[in-house]
Amino acid sequence: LPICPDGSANCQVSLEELFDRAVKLSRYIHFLSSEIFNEFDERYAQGRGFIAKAVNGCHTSSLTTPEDKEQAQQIHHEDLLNLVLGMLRSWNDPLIHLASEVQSIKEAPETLLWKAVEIEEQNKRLLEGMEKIVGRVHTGEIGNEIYSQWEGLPSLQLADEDSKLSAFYNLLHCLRRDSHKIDNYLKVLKCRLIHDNNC
Amino acid sequence: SPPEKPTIIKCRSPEKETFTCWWKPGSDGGYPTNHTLLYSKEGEEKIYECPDYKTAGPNSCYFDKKHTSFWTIYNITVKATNEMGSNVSDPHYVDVTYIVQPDPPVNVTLELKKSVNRKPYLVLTWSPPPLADVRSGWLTLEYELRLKPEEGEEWETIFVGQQTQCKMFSLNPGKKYIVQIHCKPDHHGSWSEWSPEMYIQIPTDFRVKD
Amino acid sequence: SPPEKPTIIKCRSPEKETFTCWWKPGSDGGYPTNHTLLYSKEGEEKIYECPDYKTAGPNSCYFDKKHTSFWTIYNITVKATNEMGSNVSDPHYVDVTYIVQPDPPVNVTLELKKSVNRKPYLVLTWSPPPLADVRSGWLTLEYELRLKPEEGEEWETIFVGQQTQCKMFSLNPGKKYIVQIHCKPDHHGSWSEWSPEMYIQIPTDFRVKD
Repeated sequence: LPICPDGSANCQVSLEELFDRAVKLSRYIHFLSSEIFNEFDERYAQGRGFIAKAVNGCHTSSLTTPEDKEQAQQIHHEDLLNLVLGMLRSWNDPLIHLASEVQSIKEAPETLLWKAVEIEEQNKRLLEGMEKIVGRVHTGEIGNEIYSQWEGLPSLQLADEDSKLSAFYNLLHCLRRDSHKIDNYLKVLKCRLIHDNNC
Repeated sequence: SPPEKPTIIKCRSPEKETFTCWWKPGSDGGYPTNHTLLYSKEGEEKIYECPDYKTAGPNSCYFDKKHTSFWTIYNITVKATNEMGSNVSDPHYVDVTYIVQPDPPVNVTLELKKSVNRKPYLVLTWSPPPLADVRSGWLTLEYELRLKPEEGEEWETIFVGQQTQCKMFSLNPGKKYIVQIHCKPDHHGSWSEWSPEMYIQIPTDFRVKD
Repeated sequence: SPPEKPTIIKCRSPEKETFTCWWKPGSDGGYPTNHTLLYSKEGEEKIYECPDYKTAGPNSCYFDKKHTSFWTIYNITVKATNEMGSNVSDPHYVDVTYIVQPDPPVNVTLELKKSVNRKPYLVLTWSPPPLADVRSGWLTLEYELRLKPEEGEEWETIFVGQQTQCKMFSLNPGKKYIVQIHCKPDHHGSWSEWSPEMYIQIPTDFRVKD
């Protein structure tokens, strides 16, 4: 398959290909997010009841995201794209700190650190891709307004080990949840925009 | 005496749109006992009662689409009450995203074919369970098939990802094989039951020639 | 005279994270000639220069993770310059997803086994190339194996999808077989080189009894 057979006239990655890659990447990021959550949960959270505290919500709770199939299908695709973009941006900062703060956890295994670094890198890569997709799909100006500030760094640096681990648990629980949302919404968008809801 | 506290056994969603929970009553303390399922949702103080005790049969609560939200933690308890008092189960935390167990795949077909260079192979095709809406992208299923010679002991399982067909080359000539398929949501949830057993007789000339 | 225009021969990514391009210089026109690789990205006017001429050896440019994007098409040219002038290659367009060529599979093992009813078969197992294995969810590989009797002419190739093991039933007793495996990304990209040749002697009593 020659790339750009007719020279660089309209030589670009197609929207379908952009979505294919975005879905594959979001799937990989969620796979890693589940792995790092499970690994942390097994090693540091057994029997400590962190789940009960995790229900205080995530730093992205302020973003009203679809919570069932109907909502996901009724929302306009530009709004859903903007939401995905906003969620990815909102995770940029916490992921940078997660990758550095994980090293402060007692006997943190190498795999925990590697996954945190890999998730941070791939999240940035997916953000780049989503900005490209939004640029292609959006008719109006790309709104930068969707963003949810994360103020969790101090809790990751607490002296009290239990509180610190609970903060990590909450962050990883939210990462697993939000990366799953992003993966799900991208599949819905791809089926809608590329396959006319006939995936 | 007051009834023993019930135990919530399982919650399951078959198609990532609705879900059901089941509980097991404790002893009724010798008096007629009734059960009430109560739940609250993450980030809300409000306590709700089970919307439908009927649809999924005894000792169950069915949450239809309107009452089912994803990526949010339900805190569910069941209260047993008789005239002597009541007792409440331990809380059961559920995020419906992680309890999806689909029904088995359907329309499974097996067909022996010969490739261009006369090499025989087996083609399996199947469809997602009818309840599962995979077209909209809301639910994505992965499949795994297993097969073994009829009198064999050991199943061989093969993961085939999101495809709904598979070509099998290395099969034992002259053997009769049993084939089954099951499916699972692409990230979380559990495998469906296996599809009913299907049989295929591999002809003796199903040999890989020199 | 000015140097002849160079030709970009190939660009390859081993794991969809980085990529390298190689070029072949034309004649140098009798004067010391140096080469500069320049590239632009789809939809951008900006021209960038090769970030690393060293890592991948002479006449090459290595793009590390930071410089590798697979959301865009690269328009790459190589300019040859000497004191008499310069000449630019034809543009070479690169979409990183299409140039993924993994390294061959590793840890290939061959083992003769007997099934429950005494029927012998060959079991092959292998592992993904180390670079790809680290990101197992990111780069999904498919495998194909080929085998032929040592003195035979024609290879028999078998596509095994994403499995990392395969059972071979119908092999000729007494023959010595050569086996190799290669892999490719599940969508775009090209097959790796074949793994090194491995040999297996099929015993004479390896008859498929009826």
